[in-house]
Amino acid sequence: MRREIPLLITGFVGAVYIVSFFIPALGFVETVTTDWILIIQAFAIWLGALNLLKINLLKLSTGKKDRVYAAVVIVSFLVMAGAGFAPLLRDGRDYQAAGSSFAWLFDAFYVPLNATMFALLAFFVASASYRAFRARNKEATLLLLAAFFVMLGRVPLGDLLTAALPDGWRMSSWADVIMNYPQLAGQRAIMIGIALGIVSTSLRLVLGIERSHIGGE
Amino acid sequence: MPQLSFADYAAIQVGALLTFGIVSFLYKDNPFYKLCESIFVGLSAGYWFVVLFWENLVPKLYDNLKHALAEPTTATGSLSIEWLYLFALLLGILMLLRLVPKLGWLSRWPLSFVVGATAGLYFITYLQSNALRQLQATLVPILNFTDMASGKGPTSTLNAFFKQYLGNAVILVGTVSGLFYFYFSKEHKGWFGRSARVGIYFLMITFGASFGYTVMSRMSLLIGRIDFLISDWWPALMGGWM
Amino acid sequence: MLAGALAACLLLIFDATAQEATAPDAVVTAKDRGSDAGGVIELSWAAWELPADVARFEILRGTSPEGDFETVAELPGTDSGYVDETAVDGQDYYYIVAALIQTGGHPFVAPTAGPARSSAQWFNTSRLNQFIIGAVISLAIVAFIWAARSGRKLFVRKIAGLEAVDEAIGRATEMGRPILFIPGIQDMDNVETIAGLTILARVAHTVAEYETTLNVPVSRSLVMTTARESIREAYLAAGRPDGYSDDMVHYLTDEQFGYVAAVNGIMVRQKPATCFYMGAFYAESLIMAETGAEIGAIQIAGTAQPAQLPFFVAACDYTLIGEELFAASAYLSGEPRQLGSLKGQDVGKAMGMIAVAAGVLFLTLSSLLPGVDLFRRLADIVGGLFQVN
Amino acid sequence: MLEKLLALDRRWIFLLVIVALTLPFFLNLTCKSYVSPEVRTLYDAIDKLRPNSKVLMAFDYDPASEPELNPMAEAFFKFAFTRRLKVIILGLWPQGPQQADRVLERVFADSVFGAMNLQYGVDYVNLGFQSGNEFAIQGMGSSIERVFPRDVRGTVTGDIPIMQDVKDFSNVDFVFNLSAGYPGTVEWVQVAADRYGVRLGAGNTAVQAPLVYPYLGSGQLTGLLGGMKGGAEFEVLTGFPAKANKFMVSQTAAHMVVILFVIVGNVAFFIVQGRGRKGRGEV
Repeated sequence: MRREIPLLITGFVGAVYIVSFFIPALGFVETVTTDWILIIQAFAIWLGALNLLKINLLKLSTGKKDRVYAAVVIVSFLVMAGAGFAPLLRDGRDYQAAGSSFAWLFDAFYVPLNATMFALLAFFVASASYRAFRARNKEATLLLLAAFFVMLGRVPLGDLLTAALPDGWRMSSWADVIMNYPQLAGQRAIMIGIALGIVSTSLRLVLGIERSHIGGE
Repeated sequence: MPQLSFADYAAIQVGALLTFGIVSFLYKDNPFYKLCESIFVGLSAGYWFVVLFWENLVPKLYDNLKHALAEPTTATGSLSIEWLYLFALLLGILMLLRLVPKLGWLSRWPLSFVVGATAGLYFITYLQSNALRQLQATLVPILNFTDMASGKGPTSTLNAFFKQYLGNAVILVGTVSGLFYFYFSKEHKGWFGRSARVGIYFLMITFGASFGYTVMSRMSLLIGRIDFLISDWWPALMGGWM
Repeated sequence: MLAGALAACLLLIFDATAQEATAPDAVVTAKDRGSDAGGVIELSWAAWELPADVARFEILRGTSPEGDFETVAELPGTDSGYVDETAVDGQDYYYIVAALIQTGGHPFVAPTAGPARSSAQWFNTSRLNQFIIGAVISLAIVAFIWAARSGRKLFVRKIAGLEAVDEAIGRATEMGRPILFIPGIQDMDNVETIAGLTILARVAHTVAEYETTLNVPVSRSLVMTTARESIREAYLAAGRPDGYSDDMVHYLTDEQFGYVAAVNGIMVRQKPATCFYMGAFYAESLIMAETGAEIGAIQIAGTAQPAQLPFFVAACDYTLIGEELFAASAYLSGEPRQLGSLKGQDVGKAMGMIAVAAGVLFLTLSSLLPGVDLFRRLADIVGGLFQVN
Repeated sequence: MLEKLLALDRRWIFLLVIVALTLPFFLNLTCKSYVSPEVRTLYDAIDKLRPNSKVLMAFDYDPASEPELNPMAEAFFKFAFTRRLKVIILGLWPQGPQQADRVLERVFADSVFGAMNLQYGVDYVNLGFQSGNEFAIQGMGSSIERVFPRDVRGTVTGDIPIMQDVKDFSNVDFVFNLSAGYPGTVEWVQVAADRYGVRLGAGNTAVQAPLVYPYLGSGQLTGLLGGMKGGAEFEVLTGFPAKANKFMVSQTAAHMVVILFVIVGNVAFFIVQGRGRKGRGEV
């Protein structure tokens, strides 16, 4: 029973969902299930949050050197959650209102942390290009050449180097052609492959052949 | 520089400190980074905890059930569709039973629901938007003789030249050989292997090109942070607050 | 199978042309929208010849041709159609469309259109081709699963990234360092995440046999719960139930970059010997893979996010490209039934390739020989097969 | 020595990247670039508008695209204000209108524009964010006030002087859309330009721009600024060279650092490989 019912649920829900796509009267299935998933996620995040708090409380109690960081995690979490739930006290819903402490925390902490972490990519694209773009073999050479021409074609230098060629035949045009033809073709093969992979995986799930998400055989 | 309020001033200073803290990771792991990391994890977990409550639970569950209680039946006398959300409530509660060791297995029900719905949704959407749309886009004549005969289509630029002559053939060969590479049930030997090889070459050009294409926009993200430090933070540091 | 699908599409195309016939003198047409759940009538006045300076249109609706018309909509002067979504099924409606002129002159009024009656269809015929293609691929997959179950031997080519899984786990064991597994940053409502977790289950099985430490930080609570289930069962199946602990899987934060910040920390502090990235990844892919490369870990990645594949290919030792991610769990399981499904996928690919080749051939021929109508028609049939709406 | 170069500590790369990006901020460099036709088209279209014409600016991006799009917005504001145009701001991305405020703050910090004494509500207005994506645009086709009932300051739209004779798109002389994705330029083209015949120009991130190029050729789009390069060109053309030019130099410099490293890495690799071949007869 512990395994059969979940398998039945997956199969039934998946099958109904697929069928509803072809039957106009079942159009509501999509909206309702989308909402339900959002609701399940909203319940489940309590499990995650409690897990985060538990792990950091444990770290705090072990008395190791970096327990201070565990304390920081807990305090940050509670401060943010506290600020966000404050409207409950006055029966409001505008938790992100301008001027609220939640909005201030978001602007002062969340935005710069997020933007800076994202910006680290500027460094990592540089170091990854240095290591990866070497003409080790035929494949790597193609990778290198495509990247090289597209990169050069996107800064004025590329056109400058090929200034002798007529307008429309300079390096920025090479870059465009690489993007518009071979790049597009490769992308298409990948996307079609993915679609078939997903169709097959979905089918395995609906048929109950793939069941490791509920704990395997 | 106009004088800032204390709240704005403090936000800028905090932002700058956090920026430096995260960037310091590039040199090596250090307590300053660890501090920023811990703040980030705690704060953002709290943020999403709150957002999911206000954006999912309240409008989707609470409001719908409230509506069902207020208007239990529709004008035609049948039960309101909002009553269906009782099932969502049930599934949510089953999820939380994970916290009760003896009843934890019941949380597989909502999980199976999510997995089933996802499988169904992806089956359809990917068949549609990835497979069929992409195949359809590949349906173009290798050479458009009609256009060529009528003298249409300028070939004065490289792009136009490809559009007119080579482009469609490249796309066709690339797409089909790429699919050869993904073929699982045949060993990549002989002519089949050679086709798959061509497919790999196309994939490599694809990866190189899209990598190179992205470099510039990644640089602009960092420019944004540097600009924040130079145009916002430094003047604020010098200017103080009201 | 292909022939069957083609025949069905032929039918579809001819069927569609038959439906489009309307009275020749009607300026405004009103008819039920097909393939829907009812309640919708479509109006079109594309054939109506009007001066260029129409300011706006007014749409009036009534339930009898003689009387009581009410305004249901006002539209900009550039429109040539309207979708009335407020119809009641089975009720006859009559429509009057009035074109108001910018200069304020007398409006043009079209003759009353109707009666039109909305109704619900039980099957969405505009998606028939998708139904057929979906069904054919599904049948192929099921057929091969069936064949595999009854003992037919199936060949599946080697996938380099997966051949390396055992070696990578073995290396971590030798070095006495942990294994890091990242199942992407999306939730269970993404098939890539599910595929990532099925791979996790196989990896965990091997890890349990090697008695190595496994660390799975996650960014979604549902993923946490599911990953725990999978790993526990894998340890049980490997005969080491006591080796499992819930702490192997721990939640960090739902925030993309907050999660990466923490994973980076874990990497440089615990120095895992092997890192797996299997699931849906976005901009964080390169941040993690570069940090992993810096600590010298063997890295095996797999994702179906085309935009992130270049970064994994550049920074990881092995990358499962798109479809390979979905094949991985079947491949690693070695179960005949699962392998059968891979064969089914290939049938889909073969069909796609043949159809595209044929379509392109027909189109090229039709452009070469514009006088021969046959090729254009054949090309239209192939195009109709892939029609999406 | 070369082997060392091949296994270079990546922190040297990081250092060079940050130097390349930061240095241009302190140098007075401009990237010499000729003006692309699509930038010129946008300039001409605005230049031809009569004083007091209404221009609608849609801010459809979030802080991640700030470095690319804010300079375009700034140059556009300055240009519009010097031509005495009236500017109506709105956004289909939640954080868009805030970006407009940040840019305006910078514009007015410039003494020239500070001295113009432009009045909120008379010379410009910020109607804020509205959800609904392309449906919001469609709604504006029949009534802007219905889609944006109040401005960001809570004033009823109908009471704002600048909005007095603005009912729908027909009262707007030009729309300038700053876009980083969906909803964005594609939707503005499809709904505002195609259905309501609005004259539309756009500024896009470098990643986004190729997707909307086709609309230029067909005339659905009157001018396009693509990425920092487009922004820099527009700044030069309007006579307000500012951040985009500076950023452009930074971006190009960092790009060059990456390309340089790729070349150096390959040269070193080939030399080392060549040596290995001579020494051991095998690589």
